[in-house]
Amino acid sequence: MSRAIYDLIGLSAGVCFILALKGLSHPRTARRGNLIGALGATIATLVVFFYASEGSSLPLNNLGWILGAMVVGLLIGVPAARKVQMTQMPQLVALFNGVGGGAAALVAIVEYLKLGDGATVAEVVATVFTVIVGCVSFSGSIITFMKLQELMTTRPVVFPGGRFVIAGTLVAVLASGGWVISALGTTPLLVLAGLSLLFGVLFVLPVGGADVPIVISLLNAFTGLTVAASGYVLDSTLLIIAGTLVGASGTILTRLMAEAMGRSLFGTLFGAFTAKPQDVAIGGETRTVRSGSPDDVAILLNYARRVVIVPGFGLAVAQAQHTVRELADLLSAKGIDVAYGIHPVAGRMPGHMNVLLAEANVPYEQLAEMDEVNPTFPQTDVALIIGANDVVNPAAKTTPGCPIYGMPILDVSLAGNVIFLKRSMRPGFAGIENELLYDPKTTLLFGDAKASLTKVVGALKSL
Amino acid sequence: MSRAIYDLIGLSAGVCFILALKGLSHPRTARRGNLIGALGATIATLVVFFYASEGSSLPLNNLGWILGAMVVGLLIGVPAARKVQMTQMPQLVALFNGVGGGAAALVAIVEYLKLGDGATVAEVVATVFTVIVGCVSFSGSIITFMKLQELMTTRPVVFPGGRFVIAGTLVAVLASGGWVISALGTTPLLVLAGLSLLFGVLFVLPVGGADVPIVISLLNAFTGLTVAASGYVLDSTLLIIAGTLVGASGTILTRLMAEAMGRSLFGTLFGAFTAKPQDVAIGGETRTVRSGSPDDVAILLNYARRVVIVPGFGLAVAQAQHTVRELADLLSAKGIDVAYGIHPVAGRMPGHMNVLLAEANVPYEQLAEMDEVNPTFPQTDVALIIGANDVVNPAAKTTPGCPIYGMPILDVSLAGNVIFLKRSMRPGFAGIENELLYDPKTTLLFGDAKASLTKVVGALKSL
Amino acid sequence: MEPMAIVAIFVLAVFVGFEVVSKVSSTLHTPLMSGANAIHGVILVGAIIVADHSKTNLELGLSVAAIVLATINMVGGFVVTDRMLEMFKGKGKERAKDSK
Amino acid sequence: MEPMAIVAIFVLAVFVGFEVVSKVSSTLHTPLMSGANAIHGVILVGAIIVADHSKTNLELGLSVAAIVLATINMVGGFVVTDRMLEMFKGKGKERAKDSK
Ligand SMILES: NC(=O)c1ccc[n+]([C@@H]2O[C@H](COP(=O)([O-])OP(=O)(O)OC[C@H]3O[C@@H](n4cnc5c(N)ncnc54)[C@H](OP(=O)(O)O)[C@@H]3O)[C@@H](O)[C@H]2O)c1
Ligand SMILES: NC(=O)c1ccc[n+]([C@@H]2O[C@H](COP(=O)([O-])OP(=O)(O)OC[C@H]3O[C@@H](n4cnc5c(N)ncnc54)[C@H](OP(=O)(O)O)[C@@H]3O)[C@@H](O)[C@H]2O)c1
Repeated sequence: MSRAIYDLIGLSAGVCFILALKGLSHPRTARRGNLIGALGATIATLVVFFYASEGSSLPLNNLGWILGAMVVGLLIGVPAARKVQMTQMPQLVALFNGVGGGAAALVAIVEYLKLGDGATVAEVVATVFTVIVGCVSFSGSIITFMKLQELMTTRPVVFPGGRFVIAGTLVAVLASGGWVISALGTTPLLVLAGLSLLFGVLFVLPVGGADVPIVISLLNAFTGLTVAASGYVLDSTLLIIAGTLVGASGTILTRLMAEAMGRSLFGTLFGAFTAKPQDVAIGGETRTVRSGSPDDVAILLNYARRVVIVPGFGLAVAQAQHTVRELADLLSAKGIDVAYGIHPVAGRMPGHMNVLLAEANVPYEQLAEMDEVNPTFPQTDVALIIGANDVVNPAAKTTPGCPIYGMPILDVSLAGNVIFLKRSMRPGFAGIENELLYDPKTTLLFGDAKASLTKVVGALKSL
Repeated sequence: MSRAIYDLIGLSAGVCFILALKGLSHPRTARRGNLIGALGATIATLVVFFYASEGSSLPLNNLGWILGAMVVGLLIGVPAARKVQMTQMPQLVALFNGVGGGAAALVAIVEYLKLGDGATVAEVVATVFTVIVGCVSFSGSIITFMKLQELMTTRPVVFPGGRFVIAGTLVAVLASGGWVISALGTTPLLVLAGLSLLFGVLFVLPVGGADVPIVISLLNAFTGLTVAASGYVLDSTLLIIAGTLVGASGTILTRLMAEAMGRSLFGTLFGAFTAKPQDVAIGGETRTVRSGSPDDVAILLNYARRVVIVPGFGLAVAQAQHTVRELADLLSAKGIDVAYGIHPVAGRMPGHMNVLLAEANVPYEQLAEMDEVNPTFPQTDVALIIGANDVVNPAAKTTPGCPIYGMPILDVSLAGNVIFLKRSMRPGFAGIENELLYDPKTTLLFGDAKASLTKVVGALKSL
Repeated sequence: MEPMAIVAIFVLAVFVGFEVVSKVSSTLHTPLMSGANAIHGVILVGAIIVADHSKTNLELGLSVAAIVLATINMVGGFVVTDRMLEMFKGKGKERAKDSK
Repeated sequence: MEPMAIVAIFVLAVFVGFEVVSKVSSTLHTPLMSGANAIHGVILVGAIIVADHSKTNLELGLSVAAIVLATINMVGGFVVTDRMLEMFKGKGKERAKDSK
């Protein structure tokens, strides 16, 4: 295949990627967009097998190894993507992003090993950039994965003097980058890779749970940039375009996500350098709460004129979406006005609640976004909070310095009655107490959300 | 200046153009966007004077001629742009577009004269493309200018067999293009240019008045593409980027404009090939109309609860925007609900009415777009139509084949009373009768819009 | 420049052009058209280049004509666009708020 | 390819990337991130190229590892994105109408 044809096919794959991102930005075309992206990736992958680059010939060298490695990748990636539960998708995305960053770093390392004296400074710099950012993306993503999978604490990990350690590591990374550029060699490269991996870990550790998705998105954009840099070294227009697209759109997306969560991007990014250990009192709580029975809840609901259901992560854990719909239908049938108040970051990924409730065929008109539903709480008789916590926690307004401070919340406390369905007094994702649980107008119904809801539905029917 | 720096500066000018288009797409940033575009153009123009291209040296050859020509251009362009009246801007834009196309064609012709045997086929093809499209854009824009300036009829000019003549000319253009490519020479080039100019004229003649802005926008996109092609021949990344940007955004804009006017782009474009002479009966009308005095109009308005003012081209001609505002304020003060119904193509350019009423500081909340205002006409007591005609002409719904058929209109006939302020029974821009003038619920107040409005205001005050 | 690079630049610029204006409100159609029109006046750069390279009087004459026309297109275009947009001045902020 | 062309391609691709996603609704943040994530799995192409060029066992070993990781990234990414979006199925039309 001639270079021109190879390049044109590569460009058409790049166009597929543009159309994919475009499609993914609109609900109606999102799925098609993803398929177009997959098509582009398939085209791009197939075409390399038919083009003999300079100093090489067809079939590719090490073809067996290449195909074998791809099969291994398929056998790992596809089942993982297929079997994962809805609630665990965010960490899977983090993991996939990490391995992508790792792959880019490895490609750069191999390229580096082969760079002779003929290499231009720009090429060496691009290689070093890829190694650093790829490694940071790899180790950072692993940490985010562990946080989301709750293999480690989701709270910010900060230790005294931590920010000096982080800043010091960054300086060391940059210094060894300079070393690699000035003195080509394997040892400096290994040092660089090691330091970069360390920096990735230190960079993500101080990030609080709620900021994790933002960091995943940022690392995703980083990985895109490394792919673009690899494209420069490997002289591949496709990689340059694809990588830059992901880098640019990822940056915007990171900003949008930070806005939706009411976080400052700057604070999230440089939190690592400024974070100080915080004392948030947890445990040792002796105040009393009012817990109720399913019958109490059913009565409250039965005499309401307007009920707002606030779903959260616990709804997803309990897989109670169908039961909640049953309850809502029952209430509607009694002439009660029912709406779902959807917080943009309820659950563990943006859109989590929408996806979940869509699965149960909840009528779209009943889903109200935060800005729509907040003004209606004063006219609401009951706010029924199912497995949500952080998204209704008034600490976001009242406690400067707490991890969710500044995030807009659903103002359920303005409703006549507040009902929480949760299993215990344990805090939510951000790991902070919720004062609202102790509010006199709050009723708690302990237990798994699905079981509790089923009981409430039963009680309502027998009223 | 080294080539790299020259190119980088050129690229930054290209970025300015992108930011300019981006800015121009939003009301708040539009003016700044235009200034950024002007900045980019200034940078791009200055930098050529400091870069000696291959086989040339600084200062540029013919520098005196170059600067002199630029001064002449400035002396023509700036005063024209400064002095033109608001109502004549569309034709000025058409003219500017035309001269741009002409410039591109001339550049291509000069390049062509210099192309030796070393020229690649792609270069020759690009040159021929630029000559053709540049000439079409030039002569086509001149015709649109004449139509808008009413130097010639605004109605479609069609003659029997016209479409065969047009199709024949197009074939001849393409054939002589092939001739130029196969046999480099001046004669074929002149033939090509002449035929292209002719084709531009024939292409635009059959376009009906209402479609003229769409055609200007299309020719604008064409000129952009010729600039991109010139950039290819002249090896200028800046021209490629700038030209392609204008070509692409112009194409989208053309489609958006066509949509806003309810026209099919295809019909507009290929109308030339399919248009048949139409018989639309004009004149010889003997039906009676009901014309009223300013007092009659004032009384109708005084007892209305809701009045919708529909401004049109005549309001711009009469410069009655301040008077209409006075009237509206007077009515509002009497507790009457007043809104302006703005048709997207009222006037002679999109946004014409918004611009005009903004000048008179009409409160923005009172301006209602067509989709908003149409459902309210049944609850409207008086529709006051000031110098508008086509945009309220029911023929757009009832008379298939008439020039505005299919265009969405303001449904003023659903209002309780319809008042027309116009000078005569003459039709509007599209040149077709308006049945609504003969409707029993219509009152006509003849005279210049400003004079009539002043009288109505006086009458209202003395009621 | 390599043909492949040119094709890539062309394709990307098409996407940028499409995306950048695809949400414009109808009020701004005319200023946007007029601004885009001014931008293609940058053919002036091309006209200056061919004038620099001109060897014969014919070439020079045509180039000079091209410079005059291109300057009119460019300068006149930006000035007229600015005049149109001047009308929106003061109303700008309200409109922006409203269109969000 | 010429450095200048690369810079131009880079700059234009940045604009395309910015523009294309700038209006996305928060519901789609995660699928979009996941889809973009799958797209950078195209580093697989780079991994295959370096595997082809590998001369030493070290190089080959690293390349093979890169291929495995890149394949996981790419294939897994598209599959998981599709699964997320599957949930929107059926609701798609209403949502689209509503978001207009
Ligand atoms: N949406 C995103 O993009 C995203 C991504 C990452 C992180 N986050 C963060 O995640 C949090 C989301 O807030 P949220 O209010 O939805 O969730 P949350 O604050 O994590 O609270 C979830 C609550 O559900 C309860 N729960 C868990 N399993 C349950 C079950 N089976 N039945 C009943 N209740 C159960 C838990 O209490 P018990 O243990 O007592 O039952 C917990 O209080 C925010 O901090 C947000 O920033 C969001
Ligand atoms: N907006 C655009 O982008 C654009 C561009 C080009 C063409 N067009 C076309 O222009 C037309 C616009 O519709 P329109 O309803 O606004 O205008 P119109 O159909 O052209 O009607 C204008 C009316 O104003 C009256 N008029 C003129 N001068 C007047 C004055 N001094 N005082 C009072 N009345 C006066 C005329 O009647 P008398 O002569 O009897 O007074 C005429 O009937 C459409 O066909 C549209 O497609 C629009």
